Amino acid sequence: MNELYELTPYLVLAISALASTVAVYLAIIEKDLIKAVLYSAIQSTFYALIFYLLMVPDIVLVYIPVSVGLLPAIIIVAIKKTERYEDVAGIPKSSSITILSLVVAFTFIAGYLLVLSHAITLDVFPSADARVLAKWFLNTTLWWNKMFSAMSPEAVTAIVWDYRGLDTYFETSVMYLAIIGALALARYFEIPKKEYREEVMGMSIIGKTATRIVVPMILVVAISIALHGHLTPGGGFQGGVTAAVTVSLLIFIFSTYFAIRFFKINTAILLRIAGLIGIALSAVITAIIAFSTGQQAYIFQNQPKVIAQIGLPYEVGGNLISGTLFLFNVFEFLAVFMGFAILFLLLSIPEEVIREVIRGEME
Amino acid sequence: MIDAKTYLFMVTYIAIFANIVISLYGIFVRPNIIKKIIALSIFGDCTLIYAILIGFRKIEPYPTIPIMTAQQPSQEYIKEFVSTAVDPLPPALVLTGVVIGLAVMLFLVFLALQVYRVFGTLDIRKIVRMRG
Amino acid sequence: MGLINFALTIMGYTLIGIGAFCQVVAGIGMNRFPNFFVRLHAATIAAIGGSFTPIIGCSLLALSFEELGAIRFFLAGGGFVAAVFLLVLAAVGSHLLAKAAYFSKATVLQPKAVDVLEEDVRIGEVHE
Amino acid sequence: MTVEYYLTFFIPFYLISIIMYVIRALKGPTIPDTVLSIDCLGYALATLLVIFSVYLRSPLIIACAIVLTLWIYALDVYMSKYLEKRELGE
Repeated sequence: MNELYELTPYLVLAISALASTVAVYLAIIEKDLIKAVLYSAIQSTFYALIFYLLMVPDIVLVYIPVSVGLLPAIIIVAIKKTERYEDVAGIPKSSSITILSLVVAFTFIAGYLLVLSHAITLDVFPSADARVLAKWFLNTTLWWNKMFSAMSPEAVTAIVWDYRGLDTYFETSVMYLAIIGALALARYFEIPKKEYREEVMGMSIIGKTATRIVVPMILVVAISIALHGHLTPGGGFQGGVTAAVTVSLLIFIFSTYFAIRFFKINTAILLRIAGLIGIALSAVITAIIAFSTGQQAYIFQNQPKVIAQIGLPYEVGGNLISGTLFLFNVFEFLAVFMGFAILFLLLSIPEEVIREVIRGEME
Repeated sequence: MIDAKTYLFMVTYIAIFANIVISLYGIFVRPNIIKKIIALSIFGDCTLIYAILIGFRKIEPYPTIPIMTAQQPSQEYIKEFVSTAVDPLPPALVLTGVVIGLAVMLFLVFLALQVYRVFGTLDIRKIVRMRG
Repeated sequence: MGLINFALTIMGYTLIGIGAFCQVVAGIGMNRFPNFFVRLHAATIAAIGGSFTPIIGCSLLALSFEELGAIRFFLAGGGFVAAVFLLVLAAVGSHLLAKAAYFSKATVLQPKAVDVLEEDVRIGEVHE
Repeated sequence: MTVEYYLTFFIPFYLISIIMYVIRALKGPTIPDTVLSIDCLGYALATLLVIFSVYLRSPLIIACAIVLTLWIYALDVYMSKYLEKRELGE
């Protein structure tokens, strides 16, 4: 029998899941879209707590900026540019009863499947044992034998950029394509040329002063998350989305015309391309070294392998840098940060400018 | 066989399944495009949580994160680490999934804005009627 | 256990207890107060008394937690950074929200005793 | 086990207050009420994250609390920008 106080994390897990269900239900049946966004933000904070208690801090670090910060911001901008209320004229009044009956039915199915899985495997669902693959990854992530190891104490970053590096490369290119799609939709729009004036534009003086103090601190936190990605929870993705908050704060608190002093769209695209080229180069850097010295190598090779003896140094001056993982984190930080900077700058273009452009295209 | 911890864990599992059902209702029935995007993001989050739930382990008193705190670990440390850490493979898959999901959502929002500029409404029923 | 560790532990638990009390008080206030501008008062208690204090307390507790080894300083430092961010940003966020809510008339002002800001706006001393 | 034992006395209070904030956020008659409750909810959750990182003896997961406080502030900024009448870029 467990002691009662050992149940606390599991209890918090169950309570936050139930609270998130209430928030999701209200977010779906709410007619006011702004309130729906806020309810989904409540759901996101509870999901962050669930991820935290499932002991995956890497996911929490990337999930909080994305789902609590960036996604509500973008949907709020979209609602401000379009309409606020949903038209529910045709939907039957009994929709909440429909949802409840659906939920009850499918929940019974889920519970039945869970019990079935217990009965088949003769084991309870959160098993005490890990899979063989997981044990292999955990065993070799920082090991005395460099042939099979990534030489990084963080297993998640090791999997993302070493063991399964090619997957991550193609997933990064999917993200690149999505941003290219957004750029193509906004191809003729330009930020109007206006001077930033302190007293007319932006929010109150208190907000501006506090943001001036806080933005460098946020950048420092983001860069430290990115550069320590091979030692502590974090990495390029997490640092990039954390740094993207600075762009959104500059745009919302000061103005677009203040933000483009630091981030012009073309500069951001150039830096983003530099980051992507850096990722590609880091993927083949061992191959380049090997071919120039007449040896063999793999793509996405980090440490020396059996038939490919070239590898990057895993520590410099006693500090662990884990070979290519460090380079990947730096370049991924640049690519993600600048990608979201581009999207925010595009979203902040005034609607009149865009409408004039579209009217010109139609005629 | 089923103790209090497993029971509470099953409550979590079933509550998140309820979230999936509700968000699917939102995607299919609600007419507004922005509401559909919100429901889609909730649905994505729920599936990600399922991926993480698979990798969880029930260890006394509690499992640890898949990150070593020692820079030069000994054999005993590695053995203990492997026996207590959660599965690191689902986080690695979910990590890229979250960021790509955000980029795709952004693209959808840009599409919705373009639809509003051209058609003047976000109601999917009116847009379908306007065709032709 | 040394004397300093003992003192740090006691201080940590005390601050966490104060934080728990303030959170419950703020939660009750958040539900019982009549309108948005009065609820701002509960929000300040929740931010400073209920969050800043216990995070500092956890940092002190972590400093005295010798089982963790040298990595406990990481925990304490992270806690202090989070506390500093919270101290600066909670107040500024409430200010921005309150100002926007007042001038956009997105919230109701009833019941009210006196509204000095409205008179200042009418005279012309404050403008938005 | 002493740290777990003592911290368990404090965690229920935070849970109760979180549930009260959620009630106000879901009930809140106007939008600023909801945003203010989400603020308090976020700060209480950040505190809970710090407490759990001591409770679970995993010091490395403290960075999540820092990021959470930053982004709750960002949500404030977005909503107040929405409530203001001016254009987004200005």
